[in-house]
Amino acid sequence: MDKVDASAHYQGVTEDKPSLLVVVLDTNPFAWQSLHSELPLQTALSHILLFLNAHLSFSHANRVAVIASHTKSATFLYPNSAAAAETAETSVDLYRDANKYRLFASIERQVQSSMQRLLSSTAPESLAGTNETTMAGALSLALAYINRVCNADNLSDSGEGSGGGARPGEARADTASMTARILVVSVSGDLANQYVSVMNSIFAAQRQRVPIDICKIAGDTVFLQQASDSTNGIYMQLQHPSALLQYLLSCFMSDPSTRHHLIPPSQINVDFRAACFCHKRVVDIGFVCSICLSIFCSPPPGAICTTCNTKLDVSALGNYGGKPAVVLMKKKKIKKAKKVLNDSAADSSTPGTPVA
Amino acid sequence: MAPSTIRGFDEYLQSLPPITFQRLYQQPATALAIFRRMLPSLAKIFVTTLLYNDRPIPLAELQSWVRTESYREREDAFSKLRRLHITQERAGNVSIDPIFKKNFRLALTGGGDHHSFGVPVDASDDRKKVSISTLDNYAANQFDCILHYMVEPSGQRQPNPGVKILLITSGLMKQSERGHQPKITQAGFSFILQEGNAQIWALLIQYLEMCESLQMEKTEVLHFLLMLGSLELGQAYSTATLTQTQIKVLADLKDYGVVYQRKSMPDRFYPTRLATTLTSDVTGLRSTAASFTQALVAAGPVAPPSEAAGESGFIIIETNYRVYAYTNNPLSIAILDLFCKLGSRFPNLVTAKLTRASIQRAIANGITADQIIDYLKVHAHPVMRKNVLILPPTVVDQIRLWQIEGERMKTTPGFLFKDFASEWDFQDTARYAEELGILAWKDSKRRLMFATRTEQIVDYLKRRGEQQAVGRKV
Amino acid sequence: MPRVNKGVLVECDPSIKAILLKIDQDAGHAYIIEDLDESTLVVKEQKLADLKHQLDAVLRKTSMQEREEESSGDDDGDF
Amino acid sequence: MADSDSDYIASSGDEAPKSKSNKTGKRGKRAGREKPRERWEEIQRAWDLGLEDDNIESTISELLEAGKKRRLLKDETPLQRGIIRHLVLILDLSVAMAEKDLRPTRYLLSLRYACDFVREFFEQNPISQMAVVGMRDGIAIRISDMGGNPQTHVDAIQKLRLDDPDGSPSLQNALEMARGALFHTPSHGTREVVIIYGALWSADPGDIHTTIRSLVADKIRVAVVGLAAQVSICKELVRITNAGDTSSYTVALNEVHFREKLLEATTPPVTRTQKMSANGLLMMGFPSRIVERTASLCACHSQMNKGGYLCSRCGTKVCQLPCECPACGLTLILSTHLARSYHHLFPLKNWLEVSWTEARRSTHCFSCQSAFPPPPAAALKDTPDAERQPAKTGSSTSISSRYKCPDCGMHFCVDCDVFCHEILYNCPGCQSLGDEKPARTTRGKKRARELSEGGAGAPPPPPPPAPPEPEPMVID
Repeated sequence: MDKVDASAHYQGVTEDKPSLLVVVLDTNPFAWQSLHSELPLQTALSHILLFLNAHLSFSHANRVAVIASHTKSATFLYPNSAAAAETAETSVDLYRDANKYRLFASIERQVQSSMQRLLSSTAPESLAGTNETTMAGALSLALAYINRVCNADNLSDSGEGSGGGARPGEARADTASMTARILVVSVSGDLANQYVSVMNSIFAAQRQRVPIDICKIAGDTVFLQQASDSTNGIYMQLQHPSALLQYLLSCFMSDPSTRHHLIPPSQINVDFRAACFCHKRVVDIGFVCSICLSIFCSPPPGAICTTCNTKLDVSALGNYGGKPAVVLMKKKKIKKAKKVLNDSAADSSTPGTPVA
Repeated sequence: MAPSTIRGFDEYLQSLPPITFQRLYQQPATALAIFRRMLPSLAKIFVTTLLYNDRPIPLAELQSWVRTESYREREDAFSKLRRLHITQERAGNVSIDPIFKKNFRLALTGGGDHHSFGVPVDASDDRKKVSISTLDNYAANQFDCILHYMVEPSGQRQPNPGVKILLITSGLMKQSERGHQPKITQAGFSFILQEGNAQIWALLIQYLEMCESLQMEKTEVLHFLLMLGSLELGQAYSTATLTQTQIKVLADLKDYGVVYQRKSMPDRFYPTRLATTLTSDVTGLRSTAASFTQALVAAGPVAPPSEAAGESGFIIIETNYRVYAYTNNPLSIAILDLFCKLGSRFPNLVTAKLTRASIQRAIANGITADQIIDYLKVHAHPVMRKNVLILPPTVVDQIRLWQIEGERMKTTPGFLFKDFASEWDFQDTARYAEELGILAWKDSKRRLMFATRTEQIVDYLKRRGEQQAVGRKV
Repeated sequence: MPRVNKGVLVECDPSIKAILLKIDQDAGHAYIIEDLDESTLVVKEQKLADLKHQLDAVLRKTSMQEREEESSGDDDGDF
Repeated sequence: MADSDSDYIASSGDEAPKSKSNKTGKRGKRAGREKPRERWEEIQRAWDLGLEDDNIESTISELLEAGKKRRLLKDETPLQRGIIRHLVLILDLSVAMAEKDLRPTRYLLSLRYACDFVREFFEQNPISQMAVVGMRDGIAIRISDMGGNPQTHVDAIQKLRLDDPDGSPSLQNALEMARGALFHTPSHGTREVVIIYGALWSADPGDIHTTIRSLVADKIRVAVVGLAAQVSICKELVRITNAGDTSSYTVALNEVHFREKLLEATTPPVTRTQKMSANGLLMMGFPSRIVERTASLCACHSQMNKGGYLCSRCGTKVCQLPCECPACGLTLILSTHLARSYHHLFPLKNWLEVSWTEARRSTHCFSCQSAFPPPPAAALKDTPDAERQPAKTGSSTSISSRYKCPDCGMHFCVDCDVFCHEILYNCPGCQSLGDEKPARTTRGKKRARELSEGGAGAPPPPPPPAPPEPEPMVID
């Protein structure tokens, strides 16, 4: 006899969306070698695997992926079709193990075996002198995978509208509304060579509302900091690399939907410097082409933009450090009265402003 | 009404004595399943944080992680953890129950010798391979049979007596007179339109209740049910590690279509999709239904044609409330009859109409408008699915309006607090209840308030009382 | 310490509340625990279903005419 | 329909070439530019699309894929684009917008798309500025002032939702106001006006042709999206201000087309002549964000706050970016703002269709790991079947559902293709394989790489930037 009673019909269902976690593991052998005494790669990997298991145990529908960002290539460690085939053959005896959740066990096996293959395929001579990691590639892979798993639904409303939401014939309803995040476990330093592609990945993540969390074990990169800052991710520089697991479980555990309940770990200063296009140098003052916005650390030779081939008018610069004769005109005219005020305010505040 | 049955399991668990929890947490699989299914996400984060901390952490510190706006979620998380006996609090410090901690760690890392994730059997020696589609068909058949029986008790396909008894004890059906076939109750009507997984849980909870009267050990049954959720579809599992009770349960679950067992191979069983998704969360349930339907479609040629067609979507609704259902499945027709006015029937088509009277009759039977809309949406014909809005918006709105029309009151079960000692006493308690989001109504003049739960308020009053006592002494 | 009573909070229009009060009175105050304000009351939990039933019966009696009209006009354009 | 299948299979071969010519792939577009086709000629009918195929499902999925691809096959040559843009968006708020031919109404739909436009505009043109102007009751209304913060524009547009459209529009008044707003903008940027025009008339106080002439004199380009029918004065306006090109005047056919045409204007326009805008080299600072323990005043708004950005040159604290340092006049900008537009500089090459013969190399999409359909047995041998395939590539969908990056040679699925070209702007393959495979060689990138490779020794390291001016501030 619920006919006269309205209450049962309006119970709000609070549900958390399932979430996808993509771990990008920087596997640069040099960096790990230098960390060996504190945190060997194997230990770190097992910590990360445990972290993945914890993520999976949050919800039945949660999913994970692991991508290795190696010195010269980025590959999927999980899901990895080759590793899956390989472990399927050899796993008959492991079948008897009833003491581990099947999903955990299979992920662990696949990650371990593809990791082995990756490391053994790396010839020592090919590493000579490289101290970088293909972070841009790994992030691109991660984002493409996230896009796939979280369905094109999100794509259509953030993009140009791919013409109607649901597409028949594509039965991916089970993962339609997933949230996703990327965790980068980073050990190596500068990425200035990949500036543009890393930046492109960051903006793609931003548009897809995918936070990029950075777990920095060693090294320092400006751009990963910017990545976590502009995607609302968490940036954390580990004080004690050996306690990786504890950091992972307590700081990086929250999925995007839970995150807005939590106070993020204290935000540090963010370095917003950019890399110049000409010498891949990280700069804080640069010269920018007004046609294409390429950044140069010094006016390009012959005053021709190397990116867009435009003859640039360097005269506007006058002497270095002069005011660009742009915007200024207008401001002076309109805000003359205000400017005086502003200037005096600036004057008074400058002494009190601490220099970072 | 999916949430209500899930809460059913929730409440059921919380009604268990602490000692039962101690025994439940002995099994890593159970610890994992309870963690996954029962806890709000914030509570899960607290657990993972504490999991590898050997020393207790001050409660205040944990609380300070949460934004002040999310006060309600925080309190909810903590109270859930306390009620499930996962955390212990001593002198303002929180730690995880050692048994839970040990076994949850084991679940994550693997190892130990508990066999709680099921012992797989290599089924390659089996003469006939049991494919996933076989399992899906089996599950669908069994479950359909139960639903069918509820709608049409005198039909040809009769479920096992055990199921019939369960349906009657659970109040889904009613034995009207002796010798007559039992009849479906209002609870049964609303049960039929529920999500598949919610239905299974509703049945299983009834089953658990019944176990007690059958002298079966409750924890063992629970262990077994929760273990089923962690098994893999299409994999055979051995019955060797099961206890006597659990083997008995296995036999019963076969009738519900939750597990599949071949007569020739009594030493092994196969979980069906109904089992493997038991411990999914709410969102998982939806997907289960979807993938279940898909599986049935995919298995089309194997399954009886009428059912395969019946599940894939057969209903067309026009903006003039006419309903055309391309089905000859009596169950589907019977369900349609719950909220439509049936018109004529053709060999493969039933015409019907949604009317104010038919909808209100359904609502009087305990079916909600949302259930009707969900059902129509899930079973919409592929032609309807091409539209951006699957159902015509006018029809959806009208169904809702018809529901609202009859609603004359809103009820909230809970507790009335009265006779507060002082104005301050009342205001303070009311404020606390409001922060928790459990205050339904208050009247400051008469110092009356109505809250949906008492535990936290009683706790709060006690704590406040103690503080005041201490303050007075000082 | 305040006193706690288990019950069900009922929110409805004043007109419906009047009917509920009448039902309660006729039954010798078997339903209502506390009359809160003009649109809310607290009733006994176990009696709620019964109360709803009674209310529906009353409502059906009062709106009989309209229902009949509807059911006769309803069949017009059927198939 | 199902019954007639067999009748049509025989004839489907004859119709194939015809349907192919109807598809507007890359070639179709180019052809269209030379000889514009009328709108009604482009309507696709079901019977043109080869739906008679026995397998309808595959045809449908192919069509879907084609739709996705069509949006992708755009020009990939890097063009000089004036990326610092100044744009005025003019909204028609006249009574003509109350029409309900676009649902829910022209007015509400336009406001919604205007918000989308603002967001997309700043996404694509991060350091540009725009203003919004409305036309109502015969006058022009200032809705939001020239500025670089998308949120202020969106908020201002959202506020309009509460009002009703009323009165007549005045094209001249609105254009004059736009001209006024653009008058002071610096010369290195573009000056543009985008008009959403629902009415078929304009109530002007004077001669609109004088206004149009002065727009030309001020180098302002106008684009118009009409909602009702073509209006002569709009066409004239667009033609004159765009050097004879009327392609930026369109009349929306339906909601989707409206949105499409409006958002087209967010792509930076091609600079037509070198002279049109002066190319400058700007000095910019990329300040870092700091968090302070105690609050201090910022130089830009004189407000107390605990965080902010320090000017890279003089260390003045400002609270918002982008801005101009109040002390030394250096343009301060977040490097992330600049970087947002770099995908225009290094556009990703279009990916190629993969024939069945080549498809055998891959079983999974390189980036998302989803499985590809296995090659059919017939294609495994080099049969005539396999040779026929390249002909099919003109239709822009790949027969094997694989797409290949021409540089790294990896295979991708169509979803990743769309994602990489529309959102990511990276090729996961090229990025992941590092130096082992040749990196992609768009013109700019090649040059940049040559430079950087040769740059190790060749050009001398640049002189360090001059020390900051001692005290650039003079209060006059």
